[in-house]
Amino acid sequence: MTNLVDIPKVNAKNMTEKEFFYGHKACAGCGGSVAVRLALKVLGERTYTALPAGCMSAVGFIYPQMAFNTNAVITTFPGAASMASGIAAGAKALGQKDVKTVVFAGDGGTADIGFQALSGMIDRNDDVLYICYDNEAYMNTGIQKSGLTPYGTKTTTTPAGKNIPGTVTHKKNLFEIIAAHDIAYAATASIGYPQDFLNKVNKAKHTKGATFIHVYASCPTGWGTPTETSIEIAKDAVDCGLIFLAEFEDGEYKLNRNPKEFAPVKDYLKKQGRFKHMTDEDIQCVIDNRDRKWARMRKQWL
Amino acid sequence: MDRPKKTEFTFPTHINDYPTGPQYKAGYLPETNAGWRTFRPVVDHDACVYCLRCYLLCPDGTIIKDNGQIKIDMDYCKGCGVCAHECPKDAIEMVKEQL
Amino acid sequence: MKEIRWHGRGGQGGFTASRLLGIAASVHGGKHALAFPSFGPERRGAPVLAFTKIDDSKIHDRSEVQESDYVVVMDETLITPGFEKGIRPGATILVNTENIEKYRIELKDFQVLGIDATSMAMEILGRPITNTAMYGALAAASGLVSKEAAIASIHTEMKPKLAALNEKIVERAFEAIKA
Amino acid sequence: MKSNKIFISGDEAVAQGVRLSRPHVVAAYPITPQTITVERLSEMVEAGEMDGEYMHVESEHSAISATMGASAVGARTFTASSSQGLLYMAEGLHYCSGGRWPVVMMNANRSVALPWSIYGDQRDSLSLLDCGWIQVYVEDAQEALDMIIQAYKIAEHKDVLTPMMVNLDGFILTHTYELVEIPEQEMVDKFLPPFQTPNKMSFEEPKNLGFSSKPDDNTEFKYQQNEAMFNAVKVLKDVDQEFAETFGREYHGMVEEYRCEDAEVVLVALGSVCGTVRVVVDKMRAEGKKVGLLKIRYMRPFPEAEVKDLARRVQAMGVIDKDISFGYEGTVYTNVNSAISKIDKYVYKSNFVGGLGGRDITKADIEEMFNKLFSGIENKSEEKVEFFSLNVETND
Repeated sequence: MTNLVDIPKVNAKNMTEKEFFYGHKACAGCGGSVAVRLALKVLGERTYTALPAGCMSAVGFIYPQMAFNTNAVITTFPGAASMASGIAAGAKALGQKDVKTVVFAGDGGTADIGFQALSGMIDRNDDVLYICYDNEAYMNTGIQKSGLTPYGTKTTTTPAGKNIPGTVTHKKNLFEIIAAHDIAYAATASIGYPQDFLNKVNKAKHTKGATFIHVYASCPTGWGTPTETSIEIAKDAVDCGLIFLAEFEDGEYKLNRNPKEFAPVKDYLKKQGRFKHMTDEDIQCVIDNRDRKWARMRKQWL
Repeated sequence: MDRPKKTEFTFPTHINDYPTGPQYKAGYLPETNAGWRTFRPVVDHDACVYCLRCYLLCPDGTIIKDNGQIKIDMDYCKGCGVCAHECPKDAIEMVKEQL
Repeated sequence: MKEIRWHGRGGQGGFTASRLLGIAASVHGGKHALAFPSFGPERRGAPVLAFTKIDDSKIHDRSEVQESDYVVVMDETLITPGFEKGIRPGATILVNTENIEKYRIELKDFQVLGIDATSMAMEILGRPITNTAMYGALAAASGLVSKEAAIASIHTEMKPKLAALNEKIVERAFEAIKA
Repeated sequence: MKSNKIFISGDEAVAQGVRLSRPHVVAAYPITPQTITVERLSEMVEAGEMDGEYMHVESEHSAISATMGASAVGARTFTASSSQGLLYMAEGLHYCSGGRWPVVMMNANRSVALPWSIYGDQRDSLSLLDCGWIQVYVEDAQEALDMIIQAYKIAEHKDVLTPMMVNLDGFILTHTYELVEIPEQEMVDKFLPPFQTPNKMSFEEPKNLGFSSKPDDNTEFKYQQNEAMFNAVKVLKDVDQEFAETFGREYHGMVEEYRCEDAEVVLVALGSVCGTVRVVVDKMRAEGKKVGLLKIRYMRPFPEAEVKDLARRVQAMGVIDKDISFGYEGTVYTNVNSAISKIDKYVYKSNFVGGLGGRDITKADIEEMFNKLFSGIENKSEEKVEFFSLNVETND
């Protein structure tokens, strides 16, 4: 396994000046575009990018405006991982060296419709880095619930009212589902902790075979937050323990942050329009679920 | 070239002017995003300590390192305000665009 | 055109025999042939059919075999009610049996020949795989392909060690039929 | 030319054609009756007879996605499917033709559920005529092998750049063994040079592929795709001609007329049943009846000119459809009818729907179809769509 210590660190000071995702039409303050932009700066020029239907493809390629300044292709909604597998196989068969293939897919494109192809890609250990930018709903189509939408979220398909408090299921445990494939490298990250994200992309870049990063990426439009707080809110999510930073490597889980105390969940939720309606009881349900999860992670991973 | 620049686009007049299938030059930008802004970032270079947090976190990558100073590509800045909000020295102010 | 129907059980090699005959007739015999199994999801042990068509010119007819000129029965328990359907009157039927007289009475509209393929296979292969014995017997009885072509097809299809044993079986089947 | 004939099945013939075409990437998911093809291809890769990457994908959707991905970096690709699998690919089929990726695929024509059936008919591919793929139907294993090689040359032609589907009837062709000539690799290499395309991502010329286009441009891209399909008409004829000159086997491009010179009545068909029709044509000709066969090879692009040309010369045309578009008629019939309607002459027509779910189409059936066409002219019968060889009485 690649040791992070051996890889030259990429940071704001030394990263390439080149911008590979530029002039796109994402909403102002889009967290997903921070994730895509930073990851591509780590991966560099010799990268093939594949994106399924979703925000990043919709805002990136509107003929004749081509916002990817490297090779990129839009895939079918369920076919991002498999098309990327094909790209990697084609590049290998054509004898191309030092090439990386990366996928940027949203939460719906990853945990729901694209999951079968992703599972196959990891099973075959194809040389692809799959990055899921998770903004916790189908934002491209206008905020509908996905398998990664958390409990209590108000979306256009899980309206909050007298009878139902918005989304009534918890987020799928995507990271552990991926790790259960015995993948070479998987990690969770947040754009609220950008250096941690850069390090993880860098590690995946230097790992041969299938790798996976689940990065929490805010959506001011869908979350009902001011555009300037996109980074802050993604950091808050980690600090209150609803999002955790972890890695899976050599068959072992590792918690990157294990705070003694969490920041208040309620503060994080109440900053966002999508959670405004939640009662104290609803919030307690979110906290209980968080605590159950952390108790298990701490018991099993530490 | 580190960043693509706005490029003039000649609209096709004949079917053969179109590419064969949906494929086009990477990083080709006939349009700017300047029209998206209500507020524009203004940098106080005296207060700026060149920590590059704004450079790192700009969703549009419009912050440029320019000989130890930061510069903003106003063609593509959407005025989201992330840079100003994240600046540890409050060296960036969001100012209303004037026509 | 000559049409041959093979009766066997899934896993007994009936389809292989139909192909061996096709190879002998076409690759080694200068004729044209088609060989195909009864299409379907039959599992090991289930009764299955296979077919071979042989002609001097290219075979265009892709419809099912409806009037067989030769029928090979690799296991006599496969002769059940309805067996005679689709067999041309006067056709030759070869049965793997120790007691052919019974079938001569039952199947009186046809020319019925018996061969104890199981004993032959047990003796040479040590296993009751009767397809090549029945194939050899059919070649000998019908003259559809020469002995040389029949043996050559065994070598085209099988690895050398297995081919040597099966060549012996084909030889023995020829002797048995000629006797 | 040195002869190298071996006794193999249609599935195996396809695998041989693929091997000779040297694809870089093969991605496929097994499904009866296509499975033998992908088994043979994996064996060839294992044995080092084929250099390409063999991808064990987890579904047909991923098979077509992977081949598109590989094609998008300039690799030659192959996939294969059938029936339910082909339908599961449907999204990708449209995507692939729109992306102008010249993927070549083999489809083992098989019935579509429900009821479940693994046996052959052509409802799978005919229900996907509009997905923008070139579709060819073959009659025997040799034609299957030869058309795989031709398919790459047609699909990859700069004026075409459109994926191509080679269809062969499930079991009747896929599982039937026959003598097939295997061309020399050296000659195939000469006939089929390495794949070149402007439509790919490369590090010399980075590109964004598969973009979206607004209403201002979308129609133009679709016009271009249609144009490419029409360009294929000339290209496929040229390729067939060059193939004939190189390998000595010719398939007559869009259609093959069999004994149609002075025919009064012809049957139109696709795929393996054409062979059986030939036998019946010979028999009836010997009896002095002026019958013929029009073997449609390509359903897309459609041989409109050839159908019209023959319609001008005959009195009746019957169409055998191994499919039915419920609530109307057979799809081949609809297409043939549309072409005939454009000529200034009355031709008696009839649609025989048969062979569904693997039901045999016998020589007697075909003779009866011809006789129905003759009596149709004589009695000025109503033109109709008829389910052929139903085993029971119906309410009609």
